[in-house]
Amino acid sequence: MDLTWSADEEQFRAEARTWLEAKLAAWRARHDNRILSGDTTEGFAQHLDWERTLFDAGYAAVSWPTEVGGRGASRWEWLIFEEEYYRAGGPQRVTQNGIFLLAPTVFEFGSPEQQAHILPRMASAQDLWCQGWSEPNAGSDLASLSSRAVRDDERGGWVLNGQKTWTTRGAFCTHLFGLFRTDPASERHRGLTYLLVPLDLDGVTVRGFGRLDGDEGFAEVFFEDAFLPDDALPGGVVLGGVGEGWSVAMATTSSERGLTLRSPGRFCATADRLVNLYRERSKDPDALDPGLRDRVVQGWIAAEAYRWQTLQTVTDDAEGRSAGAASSFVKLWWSELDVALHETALDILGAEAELDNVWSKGWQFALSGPIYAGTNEIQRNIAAERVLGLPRK
Amino acid sequence: MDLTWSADEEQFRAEARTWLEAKLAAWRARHDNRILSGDTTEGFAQHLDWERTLFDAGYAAVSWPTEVGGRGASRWEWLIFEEEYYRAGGPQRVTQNGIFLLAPTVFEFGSPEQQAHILPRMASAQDLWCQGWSEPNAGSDLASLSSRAVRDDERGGWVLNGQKTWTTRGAFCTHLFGLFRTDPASERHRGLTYLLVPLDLDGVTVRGFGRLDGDEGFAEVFFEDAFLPDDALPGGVVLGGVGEGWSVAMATTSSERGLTLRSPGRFCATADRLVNLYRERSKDPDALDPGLRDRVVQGWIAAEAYRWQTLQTVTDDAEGRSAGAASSFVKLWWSELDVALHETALDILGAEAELDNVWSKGWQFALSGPIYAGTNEIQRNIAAERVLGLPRK
Amino acid sequence: MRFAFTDDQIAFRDAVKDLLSKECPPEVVRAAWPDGTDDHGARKGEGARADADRVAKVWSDLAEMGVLGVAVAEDHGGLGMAETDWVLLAEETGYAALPHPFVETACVVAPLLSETGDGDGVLGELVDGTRQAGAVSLNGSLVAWGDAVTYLVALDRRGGEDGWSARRITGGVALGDDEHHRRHLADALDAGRHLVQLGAWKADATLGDTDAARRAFDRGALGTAAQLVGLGRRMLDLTVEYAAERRQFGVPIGTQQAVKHHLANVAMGLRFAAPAVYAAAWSMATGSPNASRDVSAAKSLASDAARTAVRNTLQCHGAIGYTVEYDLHLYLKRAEALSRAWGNAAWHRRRVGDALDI
Amino acid sequence: MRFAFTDDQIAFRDAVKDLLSKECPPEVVRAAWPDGTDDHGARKGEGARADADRVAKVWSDLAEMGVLGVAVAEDHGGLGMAETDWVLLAEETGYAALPHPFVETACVVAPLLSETGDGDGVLGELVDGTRQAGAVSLNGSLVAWGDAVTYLVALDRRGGEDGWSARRITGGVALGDDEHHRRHLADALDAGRHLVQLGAWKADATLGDTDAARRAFDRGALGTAAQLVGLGRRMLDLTVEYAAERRQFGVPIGTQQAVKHHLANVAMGLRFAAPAVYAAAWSMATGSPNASRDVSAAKSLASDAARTAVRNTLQCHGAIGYTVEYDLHLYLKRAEALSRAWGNAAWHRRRVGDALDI
Repeated sequence: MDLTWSADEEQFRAEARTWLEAKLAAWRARHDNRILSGDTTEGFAQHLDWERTLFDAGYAAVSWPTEVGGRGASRWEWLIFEEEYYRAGGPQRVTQNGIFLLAPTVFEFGSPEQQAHILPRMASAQDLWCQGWSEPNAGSDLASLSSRAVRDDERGGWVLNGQKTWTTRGAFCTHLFGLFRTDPASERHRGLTYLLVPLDLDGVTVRGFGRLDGDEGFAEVFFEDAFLPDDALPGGVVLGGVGEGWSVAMATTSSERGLTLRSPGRFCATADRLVNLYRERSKDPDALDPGLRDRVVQGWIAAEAYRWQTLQTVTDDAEGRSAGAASSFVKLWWSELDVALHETALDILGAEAELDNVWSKGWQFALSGPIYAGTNEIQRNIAAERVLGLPRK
Repeated sequence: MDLTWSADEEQFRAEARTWLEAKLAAWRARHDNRILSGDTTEGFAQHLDWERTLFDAGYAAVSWPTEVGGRGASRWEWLIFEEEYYRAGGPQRVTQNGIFLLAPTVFEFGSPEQQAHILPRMASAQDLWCQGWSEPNAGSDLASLSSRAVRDDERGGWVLNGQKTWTTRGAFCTHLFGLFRTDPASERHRGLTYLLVPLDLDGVTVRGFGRLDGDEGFAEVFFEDAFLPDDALPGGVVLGGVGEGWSVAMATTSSERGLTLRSPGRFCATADRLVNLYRERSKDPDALDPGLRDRVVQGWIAAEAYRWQTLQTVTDDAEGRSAGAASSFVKLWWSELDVALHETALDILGAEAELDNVWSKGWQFALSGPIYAGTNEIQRNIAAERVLGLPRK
Repeated sequence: MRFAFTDDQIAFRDAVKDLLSKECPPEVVRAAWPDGTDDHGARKGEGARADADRVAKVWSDLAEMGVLGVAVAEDHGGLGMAETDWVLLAEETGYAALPHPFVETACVVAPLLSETGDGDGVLGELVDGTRQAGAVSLNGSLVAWGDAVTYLVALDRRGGEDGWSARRITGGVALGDDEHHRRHLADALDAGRHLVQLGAWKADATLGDTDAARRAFDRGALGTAAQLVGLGRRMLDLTVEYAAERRQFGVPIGTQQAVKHHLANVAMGLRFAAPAVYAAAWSMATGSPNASRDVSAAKSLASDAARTAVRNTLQCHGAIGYTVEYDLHLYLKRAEALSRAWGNAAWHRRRVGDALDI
Repeated sequence: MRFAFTDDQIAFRDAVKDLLSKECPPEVVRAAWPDGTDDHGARKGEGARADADRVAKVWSDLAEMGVLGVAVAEDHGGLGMAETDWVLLAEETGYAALPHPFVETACVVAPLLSETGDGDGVLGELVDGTRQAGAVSLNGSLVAWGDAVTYLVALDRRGGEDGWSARRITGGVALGDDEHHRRHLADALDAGRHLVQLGAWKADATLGDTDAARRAFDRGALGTAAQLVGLGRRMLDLTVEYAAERRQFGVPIGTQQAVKHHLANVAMGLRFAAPAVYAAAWSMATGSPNASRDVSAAKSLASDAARTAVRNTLQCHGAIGYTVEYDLHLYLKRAEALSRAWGNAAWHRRRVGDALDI
């Protein structure tokens, strides 16, 4: 066991810290220090500017090979970068659904031509990808989806019909990756294909709608006889083979549920800010409930536990001891931790908690954690059945 | 709305308070101020002495008619008596399974002859009744029980075979009431009969065994060709008709789950003692976690809420607005409240919590609350399905 | 001993319930949300909108029914009723998420003025619905429906229960005095509450004695507790209905044990908070020495029950509940806001602890 | 960066695990419970008993394997190993509910004496298993296995982290001095811990400096945290097995979502407590300035995870878990006792709060 960082890693951290501090300040200044939510029209443009700043320095996707727009960083350096990113107060990544959900699948299932085209344009935020999983009648029960793609050999492509919904940032993206039923006779998780779809096709309509906090974070995407030509993207629009959609998607889904989307850096930074908030407010102890200190410390410890657990997981992974279905525990932990950290902050803020601020907005965002990427109820089922071995039926 | 007690009720309360204080002190003195658990051999005898003291004053079953050993008190007076009983530190009633579970069924389904025989002997603790519901393979799933009673017309009675278990205080009782399968072809809740069984029959073996706290609070009762003559009790040994056992039993079970077994007095008294414990210990504030005060108050408020809810329920009941399946909420509330009150006390006690004392013993006892009389998981199902109307399947 | 409302009280409740279900459905609550984007660029209440006139109509309908003067003495033009008479009405205004300062106007300020002589001569307008009142408490500075209220009271406590004061806010950069602060709605969780942030203010006189001030605060906390119970019931009703209909994995989600248990917990919290709220109303109505303690117990139970409802009903809805197009958020945000208004659960538990002398 | 144990550490753990699974099965844990009835008339550990000799044998087997001297310097006859070497062994002693003062002897007192010179000349006996040591901490007075230990240390803190002291308890009505107090077991939740209540005592000398005392306490808290993780895993294993077998309503109870979720919560708590425990071991082993903070974080997580395990595994068992004939109670009571020993979760969180300067 060695829980220290090497000199090179410390060097990497110092560079990232210096860079982030300078570039974040410059970015904010460019926008008159008035940064809007990345899930609004004006805010999205501000965030694209930030994404391109990250890309120019090779920080958009640190762990990718340099050839496709990354920096070739190790898993450990990725963790370090994330720690520094959130410590510096870096914003939510508006490109994250591409970089953290689609890209791992492209690395695993994409042809060299697909990889060469898709990844650099994704890292540089030229192409902006949203996820087309959920449908009005297929939320937690993903296998029940019904959007369909019919093969048109004559024209050389697919005819898409159906509807996707709860598509995060769909109104601002250029491309969608998602599952479509290509075998009309199939049921459940068979006969699906993973397709890559430019959103500017004729017959595709995107309608943004408000998330809980009013930000236009969601979209409905309607497909009405939209024709998707095979050459819409170099290397083709099918990822991983026709009819193979479910297993290809599950690889992405397990990325979503696993480590990549939610590095401990984000929660440790939130916990540190919570500690600071408490320290500030406890100068007037009468105003604070005495039980709050315990809750603050509890949150800080839980974030720290998440960090230790991640270091263990990354080590295990590097040494070939895979965590497998255990990623369900990870999703449960961070999503409930995030709610607890924000709820504690709101209780510290008292009446002020009602006003929009980083904590109240963050609380609303945190409430989505136990819902998306497989509800926590489903995660508990998975954990009990696949890890503990309890009987399914 | 009128939340005051009448002058008569206040008078009733004052008399009960004076009587309890004097008689409890006398009882303890008679046993050298060393009262053991009622679930041990020696302790049970002490508690019988107390039960008879109660009976002599008409306090054993205050709400029963005087003819069968009660005092004809109103439901309100019963609540008042219970408040005073627990406030005075009266012990758990070793006769409670008879008085609170069997007796309501006897009142509802028993013949006049059965009532005249069973009730006075129960009130006076001459006959001591235990409940024969659970079997090794029928705990939460009561309808799956398999103990059987075969009719023997020639001898005029029933031949019992099978096994009951987790029978509270079975090792100290004289009689058992329980469900037996009288139609061998029947399944689930059909073909059962509610029988009244003296435990001194040939072929009946009672083996006491230790509860979590080591007290011999449980028994297994084995029936091996035990012959139960029809005239074992005046008025017969069947309560409510052959084959009617399930519906008769459900009446008792809903008593168990409802108001009668767990009057708010017990929890309000525990909450008051918790407040006193905190007041005492907080004289050395360094030793106490500052969050404990909030938990103490939370417990006190929850007990108070239980009291208000009970007053509302008794009023509704008196005015013909039945609570029905809502008794599931009651069981959930008091059982989880009881655990919380005791857990808070243990946290106040710190290292001392490990030693046997009223709180640590009470905590172990409280842990049974979410399990018995229908686990809290089953109660939540019932509440969701029967009260909220959520679909069963 | 009788823990139940009278037939008259129930009938009044039913009348208000009927009115609100007709005149204050979700689209009216939604219509009270400000149009356009907020300072963050978000369109918070987006969705179908009702005619804004309907928002005003609910209030005048309530006035017509006498509801706004329920706690005002008859010689001041009110119904002269007690807390036990209006607590169920407050619950219904919560169930409907009524977008008006009902608690502040009808439960707090109007009876306070009725009791202390109405020196400013506004009581008639409060009762007939042409004027709305606001109240800030516990050193707070957020005025709900601050763009509409034109009579504002501060209820504060300094140094224990004997230190209560009620003051009319008039000067400084208070409401209405300063164009910049006036009608500028703060960006907030529940935009339907029309929060206005109060700047430095001054008061010209104290209304009544410490006891009157304490009771005014307690009525505010009681009314809010009742609204929270109503809001919790609304969220529960919405969710039970949804869970019975929404199918996933071939069955209604309401057949899943996890969903059943989440909603049973919501129902349990509400079932035990409600009697405590009613008992507190009775304590207030009868001038019980435990009235403040009982109100605080009620508010803490109601706040906790509402928060359980917020968390569990959102979770049972899943993604659809997490949108502003669906109605749940209207009630959820109101509940979250009110759970902290007039003292949060922990504040009220500390007050109960003081009363218990620990 | 490498967050994993070495092959040697895993192999040592596996050897101890094997030994304990053979030599310390439930019947041996049960055999350590006192016979007969207690002062309340209860027979707490009732059930099948193993030969009492087997209880003693486990300890000497551990000594033979070198486990008792794991943290003692090699020139004192030990293995000279660090916290990262023994933390997994402690976890296994928890999994087995070993009825001996392993943490006190091997993790606390032996390394303390090894470090401070063994002035009393008892280290050899501690390492070879012929003598057991006890420790009381934080002004406590309950000595676990107090009928057997013959060397007792008090670890107390006065006024912050610099105020730690380690003292050998020798005089007064301490252990062994007074026939009445000696070997009189207190009636307690976990009778298998053989608690003895210490009366007024005196100490003849201080062992080492404040830093050595603090580290001794931290090792006690760390070893106990590891045992709690082991105990939690044992309760979980027992319950998963039971839930897969026990049938009610025609299906194994483990198919019920409520049971799945209860046990998923137990597993989650343990999965996140364990790495924190291992990281704290590393902090101790490397003399990190955050060692005490990390130990306290670990102990609070382990205490909470164990309590969740206690509650949820009992609930999933139902009535059978609520009997002394079934094995669950052996682990459940040990876990409940250890969750408060060496500082409960709240105590340790206060210590972390101090370290965070809030």
